[in-house]
Amino acid sequence: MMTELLVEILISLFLLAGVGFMFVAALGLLRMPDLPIRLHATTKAGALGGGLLMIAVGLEFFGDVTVAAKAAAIIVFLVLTGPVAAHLIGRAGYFIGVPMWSGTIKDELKGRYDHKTQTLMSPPGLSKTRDEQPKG
Amino acid sequence: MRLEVALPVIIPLFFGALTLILWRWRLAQRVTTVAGTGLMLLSALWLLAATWQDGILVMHMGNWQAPFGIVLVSDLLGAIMVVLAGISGFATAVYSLTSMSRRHEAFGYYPLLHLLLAGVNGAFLTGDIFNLYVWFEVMLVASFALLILGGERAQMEGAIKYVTLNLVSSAMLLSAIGLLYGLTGTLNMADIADKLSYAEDPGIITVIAMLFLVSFGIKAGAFPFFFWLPASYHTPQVAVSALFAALLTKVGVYALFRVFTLMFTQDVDYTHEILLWVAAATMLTGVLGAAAQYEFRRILSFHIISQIGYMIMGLALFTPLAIVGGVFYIMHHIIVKANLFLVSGLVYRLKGTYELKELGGMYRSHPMLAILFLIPALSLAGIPPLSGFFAKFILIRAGVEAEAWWIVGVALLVGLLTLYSMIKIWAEVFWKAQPEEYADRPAHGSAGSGVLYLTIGGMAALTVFIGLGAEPVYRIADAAAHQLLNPSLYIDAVLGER
Amino acid sequence: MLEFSIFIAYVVLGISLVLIFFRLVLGPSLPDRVVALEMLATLTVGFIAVYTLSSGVTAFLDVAMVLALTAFLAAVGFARLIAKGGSRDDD
Amino acid sequence: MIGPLASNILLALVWMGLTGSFTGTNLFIGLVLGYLILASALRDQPGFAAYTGKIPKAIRFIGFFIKELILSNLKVAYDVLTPTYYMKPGVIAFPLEAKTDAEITVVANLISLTPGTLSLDVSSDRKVLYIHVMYLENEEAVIESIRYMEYRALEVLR
Amino acid sequence: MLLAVLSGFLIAAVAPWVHRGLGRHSGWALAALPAVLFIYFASFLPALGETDGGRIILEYDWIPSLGIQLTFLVDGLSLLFALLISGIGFFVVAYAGRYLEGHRDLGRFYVLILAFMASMLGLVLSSNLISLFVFWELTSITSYLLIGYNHEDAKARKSALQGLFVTVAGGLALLTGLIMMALVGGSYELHELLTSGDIFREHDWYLAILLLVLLGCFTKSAQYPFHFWLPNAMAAPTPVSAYLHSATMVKAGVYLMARLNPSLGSTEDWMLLLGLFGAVTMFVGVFLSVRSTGVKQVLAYSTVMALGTLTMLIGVGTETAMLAAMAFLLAHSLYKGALFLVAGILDHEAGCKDFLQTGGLRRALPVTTVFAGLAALSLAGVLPMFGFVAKELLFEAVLEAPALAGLLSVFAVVSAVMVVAVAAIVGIRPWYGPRVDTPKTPAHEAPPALLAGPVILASLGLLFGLGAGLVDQGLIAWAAAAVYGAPVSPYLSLWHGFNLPLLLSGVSLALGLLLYLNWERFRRFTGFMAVVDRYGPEAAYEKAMAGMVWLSEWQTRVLQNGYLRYYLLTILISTVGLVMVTLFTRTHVHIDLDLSGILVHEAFIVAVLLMAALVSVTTRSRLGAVVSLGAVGFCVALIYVLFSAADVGITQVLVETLTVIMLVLVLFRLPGFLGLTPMVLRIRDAVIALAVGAMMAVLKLAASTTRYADSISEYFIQESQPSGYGRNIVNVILVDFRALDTLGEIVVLALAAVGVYAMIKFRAEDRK
Amino acid sequence: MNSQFALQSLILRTAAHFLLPLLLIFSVFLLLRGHNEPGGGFIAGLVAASAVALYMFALDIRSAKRVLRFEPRDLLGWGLLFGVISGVPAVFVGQPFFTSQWLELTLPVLGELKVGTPLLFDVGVYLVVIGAVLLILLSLAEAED
Amino acid sequence: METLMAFTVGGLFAAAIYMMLRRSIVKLVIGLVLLSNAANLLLFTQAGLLRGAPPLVPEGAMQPAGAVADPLAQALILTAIVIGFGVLAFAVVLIHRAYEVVKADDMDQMKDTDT
Ligand code: NA
Ligand code: NA
Repeated sequence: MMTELLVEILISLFLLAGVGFMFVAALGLLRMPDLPIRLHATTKAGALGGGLLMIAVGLEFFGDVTVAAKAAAIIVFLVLTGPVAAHLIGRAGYFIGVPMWSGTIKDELKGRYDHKTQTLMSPPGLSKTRDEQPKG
Repeated sequence: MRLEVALPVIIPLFFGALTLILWRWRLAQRVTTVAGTGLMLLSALWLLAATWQDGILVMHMGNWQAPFGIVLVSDLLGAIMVVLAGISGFATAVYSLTSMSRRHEAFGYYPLLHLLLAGVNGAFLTGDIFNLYVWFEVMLVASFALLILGGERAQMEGAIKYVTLNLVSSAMLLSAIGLLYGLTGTLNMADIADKLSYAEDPGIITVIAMLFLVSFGIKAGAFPFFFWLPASYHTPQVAVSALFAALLTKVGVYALFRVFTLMFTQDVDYTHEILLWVAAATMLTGVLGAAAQYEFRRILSFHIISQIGYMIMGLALFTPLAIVGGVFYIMHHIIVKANLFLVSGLVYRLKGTYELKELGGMYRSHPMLAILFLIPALSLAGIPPLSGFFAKFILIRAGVEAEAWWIVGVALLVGLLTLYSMIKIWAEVFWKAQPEEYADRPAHGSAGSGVLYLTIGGMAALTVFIGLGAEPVYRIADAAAHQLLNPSLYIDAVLGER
Repeated sequence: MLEFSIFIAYVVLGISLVLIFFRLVLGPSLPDRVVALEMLATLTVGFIAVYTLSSGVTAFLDVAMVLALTAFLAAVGFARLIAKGGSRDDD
Repeated sequence: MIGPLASNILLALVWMGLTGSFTGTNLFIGLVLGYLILASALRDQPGFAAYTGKIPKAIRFIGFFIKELILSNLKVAYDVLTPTYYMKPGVIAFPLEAKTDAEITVVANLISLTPGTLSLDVSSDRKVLYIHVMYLENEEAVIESIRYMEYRALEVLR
Repeated sequence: MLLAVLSGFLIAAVAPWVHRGLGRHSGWALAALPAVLFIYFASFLPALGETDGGRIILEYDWIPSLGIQLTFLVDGLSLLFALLISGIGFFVVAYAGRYLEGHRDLGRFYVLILAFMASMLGLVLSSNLISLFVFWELTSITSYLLIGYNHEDAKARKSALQGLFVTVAGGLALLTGLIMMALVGGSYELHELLTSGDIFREHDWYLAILLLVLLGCFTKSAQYPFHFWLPNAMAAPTPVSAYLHSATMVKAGVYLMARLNPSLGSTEDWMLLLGLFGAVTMFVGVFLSVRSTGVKQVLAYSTVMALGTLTMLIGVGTETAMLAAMAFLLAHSLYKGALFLVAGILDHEAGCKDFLQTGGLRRALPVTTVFAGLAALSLAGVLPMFGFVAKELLFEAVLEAPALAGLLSVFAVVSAVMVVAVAAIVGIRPWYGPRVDTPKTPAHEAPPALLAGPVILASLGLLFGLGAGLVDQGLIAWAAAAVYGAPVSPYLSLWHGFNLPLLLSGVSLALGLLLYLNWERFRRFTGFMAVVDRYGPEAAYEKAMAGMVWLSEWQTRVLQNGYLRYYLLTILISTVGLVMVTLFTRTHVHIDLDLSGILVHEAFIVAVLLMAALVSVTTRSRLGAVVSLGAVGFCVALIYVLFSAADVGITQVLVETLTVIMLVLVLFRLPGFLGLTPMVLRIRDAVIALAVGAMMAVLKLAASTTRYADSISEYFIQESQPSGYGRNIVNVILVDFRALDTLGEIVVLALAAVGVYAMIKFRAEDRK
Repeated sequence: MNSQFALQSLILRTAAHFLLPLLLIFSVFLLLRGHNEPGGGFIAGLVAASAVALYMFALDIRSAKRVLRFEPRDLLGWGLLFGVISGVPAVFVGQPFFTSQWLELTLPVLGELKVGTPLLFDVGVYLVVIGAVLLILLSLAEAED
Repeated sequence: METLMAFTVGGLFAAAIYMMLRRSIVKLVIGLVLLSNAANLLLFTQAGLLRGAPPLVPEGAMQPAGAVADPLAQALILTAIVIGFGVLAFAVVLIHRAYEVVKADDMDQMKDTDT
């Protein structure tokens, strides 16, 4: 009885935390001032929110390995695909010159894309220094 | 278990798959196509014979009892339609042997042909309303693809209209099926009919019947839903045009016959009155549309519409004789219209154009072709003793018996105007001298015309036969109508005696 | 307890849905909308999770699984479109 | 790394066959058992040792990663939920330690998943990762923390 | 009998080969067929004599289920016609072989003329109304092809169409009339219907039947106001004119009226309609004939006159009238056949087509002159020709007519006057007087093949006149009896003593000659007719045809206008109209707006779904619209999931993603949205769209309140595992219970893919 | 190295190398268990097609085609053939078309297994879906190249 | 819920129809997508709505424990979705090709074939 309640509370916590992060992601998506910052919000909070919710599901069906495996798989899939999508979208924003927020303090990527060949140059200073750095 | 019920569907499906696999081997595709359509025709004849002998035949697909599984049902109307599909399919296949361009052959003409036939036969034989929708879609998408084969501008323009309006029709059909399923909880048409016959307060059924009317009306090319047809039917290769003209709209007509004899007979005074108005308007607008045209295939396309009107007239009058007339009309029209398109194709092949104003002198140069045009053309116009005369005669007699004077008047007037159009073609293409300025238009060659003549001649012979030998044809149509007007025969055959 | 949490979760997800929708409408750029679509997919996963909890039926997790694995393909498609310069005349 | 993993899976399958139960639970048990067997019985074999040694490292890394994830998520959440923006975003070029495609991708994705940083793209010469950073008050510190993350990740991968 | 009727078709089918084989003798060879037929039909005479004008019926099966049989009825009327058809046919075929010698289409001509003859025989011999109609229409078609024989001439084509259109239009009315007759009389068989006249006359449908049948007969027999096609039909070669417009086709209408007289006649309606139309036609015909100058026109209009006369006589309906009609029919066939053939000789030998270009040909064509004169005398009704006998009877009949006697008599006399003038024009003008330069100078008299017809037909006119009794007891009387419906006492003779008809004959002869002498003046005096022509029946026909084409073009412009959205609008408005009217008039469903039981997140999802749909519709960014569609798709997927459809949800998600990818791949090349439509139209479209949406919503709600039976899906739920060995019921349905659906569905997918592939590869090929 | 079509992204390319087998194994999983759990030939086919589509975007068309090994067009034909043929065996035992025929196999490792024509049918569906979707996508992609 | 779904279906139909009535061929595609969704949803909701009861038989059982959602309707929608997808693919490419041939995104320039 007591454990049941505890489990229920635990699940509720994960559940609410999960939707909370989802909400943060959604709100961030709406509120944040430019594309990359919105991507920040959705990539992380989305993955975390989804993960927490899946943990809640796993707990609810504790002992059912199939469910656990599914929940784990979902987390893995989210974690695998989210950043790739974010990378593609963020990059796409650069391609078409989506303006950055006025508070942005630095942009080392600006002007490094060659649109025709779709190549991206490294900054002139950095590529040299890299070889000198120790590996490890 | 009656194998023959499913064969007309299974055979073209099989050959469709086979020709897809044989994509790279043109010769193999051609051989299998003629073999496949020939086999299909044979299976269709077998089915008709069996249905004639043993009454309505049913195959419970997957051995699941009706109304749970899907049934294929062959009543006489269905069997007749399948035979007609077999004839037009086979004729088209043979005609295609010499007329189809390599470009078409290389991009799936043969698989498309088989699968189109599979869709058509499926629609004719299925006893399940949702399955009917599926076959309709098979047929439609196959026709979409056949329509654009060639990639010309006119084809694209026509296809957009064809596709859009037919998709609207499909969406309506799907919605109507959804509503009907919600009401009756079943999809088997016999079961639906059975349940509706006990239904209290069937008013809502009539409303849903209207959706079916519109949906099938679009597919049949009835007024005021026919616009896609004249926009597109004259654009593909002529063998394709012929097949479309012969079969596709008739599937819509068939569906109207099926649902408005089997399921929607609660409020006949209302529904069939509407059908009658639709029939009249369809006849008139179709035939008038043709009178303004000066392009061979466009004239023919508009006439499809007006002829659809006659078929619907038969259904709408809803007397035994009228239904016979409708069925007879379908039989006659499929043969005749396919043949006219094939003739137009041969004319094109010889003269390089479909424009009446640029054509001429063919009575002099190709007297055989002239006769082979005149037979179906006069038949279409209802000149005795060709098939079209008896079709019209039965309908008019039915109209007179029902004292539906105005529709009789319309039917007669439309017959006259049909003659006008056919005579126009005759006078312009065959009688008139070849206009000098178009005399040097490059012909598309006459090599292999023998096969084409053979096809056209065979179809013309059928037309003459349906006329001169109208007795057996009439008797089949009569028996088909008897089954249609006694839905309990169908219901009992599908669901068993209850 | 859990039921109430689920109720709250549904409400929060519902509100989140609306927020995402606003970004989708507001844009202003195509990538912004695509982010919103991505987020919508993730949110759908969230919905399914909560729904699994509330219904006790685990079969719906399969939907979430497929969604999590394939939804980003839409973003890939859009990204490619943009990379090929397909959206400059848009938005 | 593939060989030992395959062995592990094979062991799990054999376990399932032996027990005659093909449920997910049993597979999981089989996998754990297989791992334990491999880790103890073949600990001297170089290939297997690396494999069995990786697992604890990976688990540790995941723990570390989850901690990072949660902590910095809270930071973003705070910024999102409060009316004023505290962030100072910018894009930096991060010289990559990772060499192979797989390493670069994993690193880039991990960077994306940890809040405050988002991998935008890799230069065509694969030497530089462009990262969008939300709190770029101290660029050195940011680069340092990213490098630490990269180090931990490569440790598991190599 | 069947063979006799159909032999024409059979021989027609091989005629081109006969022609090719026999060359210039083909005419005589093929003429053997009508000759044989003539003998065959003549052989019925004794049999008919034995039954004293009774009838012989021969029946062959055709379409018994429909009551359509090949039943042949041989009595005086049909035999008279059959003999005329085959007899004159003999001369015409022989004549044509010579007249059209060397013509490239002579072979086809034989086909048509023989087929025509067979159709005509079938028409007059058929007892079954429908087979009669079949042959009736066949004569229309074959005559169409014959009139348009010189088909490269636009005028010939036009005339042919005119003839066809008018006669077929009438034919359709006739068909309806015949069907109604059959329904009233309970049979399609004439020999059964002819005895049941009272049933028809008392039936409600009588007038309708009468009008429909007469419409058919009047058009075919060129009664006013449908007479105009006949002179135009002179575009045909002369043998055709001789045959069609003397003995056969145009008389089909007369035949049918005569045939149906026992059933439909003897009523006031009948008498008035036939009497008046006949009289007017008679007058108009002869009037126009006198006014014409073209050789064939003059003859053609005089045929119109003769047809009017016959109609009038059948309308009068007395015993005398019937006798007169039959006599006149025979007389007319003989002299008109002869005259047309003479006209052909004029054309063939001298190149004359117009009486104004003729004169003084008697030396060049002496034999022709004699027999043309003989035929003209019969036409004028001069003693002792058979035409005189007929005319006397005609006067007698109209004078004794039970109704309208005075009016008809006046018409008859005035017409007779003008006929005399016509006869003079034909019989005198070309032959006598000063020699006029003709396009061709005749080198010699016409050859025997051409002369045979005129000589024998004209001679027969004289022979029958001198020995009126030759035909009196037999054929004419039997024919008249068949028409009258009772035995007729024959009293044909050349001399009936001095009486009123004779007086009228004399007067008309004198006045007619006077008219001939003032021919030029008469034509000038009646020049106003040109104005009348502009508003006459022919002009009306032309206007109607033009109007039909105009209407057709207008309709196409309006309906088939090329704008997809108007097509859609038409369809949708019709649908909404049909559904809503039906809903409100045929049902009494109440729609109940129950908003309870909605969970809050579901409301959110639905709201976003609808808003996303709205955005996809209103956004100016096409890619924004695609993204919104994606959102719609996810929301729909969520609805599926929330209401327990896992497989559907997965499918929806996958399909949505692939759709977006596909759209993205394609939209790449398409332009952005354009704001092409003005606001007003957008509002209109929005209203229509909302109406459709509302219709679907209302339908759904209305249908939700009713459920007639439980769903069959319970069966699937129960049987999925036990019989289908699967726990995912949806999948078991898909691959087992309803595998056929799924098979169709993958076929659709395969087809779509092939279509896409073809479209794209075509373009690739085109680019190369 | 890359065709014009693909996205030039190292991250995506690498991810695709990893995701492709994942998606494919997932698709086979969905296919095989579809009779008992959500899944089935259609869904599985879509997932497999997505996998190849991903490859197409990430690498290039040629690699995507190499993954597939067969022409998508041939997959259509064979898939349809499977679909049709799976309905035929019933006829030989005197049952209507598409009556499912089941075979109970006892395999050494997997134990008792019910194999039936519905599975063959589902495989047909699977092949057709893969073939159709990829025929469409690859043609579209090639058209751009 | 039935009422709400009725509005949803109606709204989707309205949106679809509005889009199909536009001159731009691109909008036509969007209309088609919406139309197919609308029809599917109608079919789905018409069979009755049940939460949290997928038509699955639990492992080891012969029948589901309680009431489950209508599996037939779901199978039908699956079929309809797939068909809709195929048709849509065709339509999209068709419109693409039409645009290439006509060189305009305007249906009004595609009316030469009719008359
Ligand atoms: Na299905
Ligand atoms: Na399916």
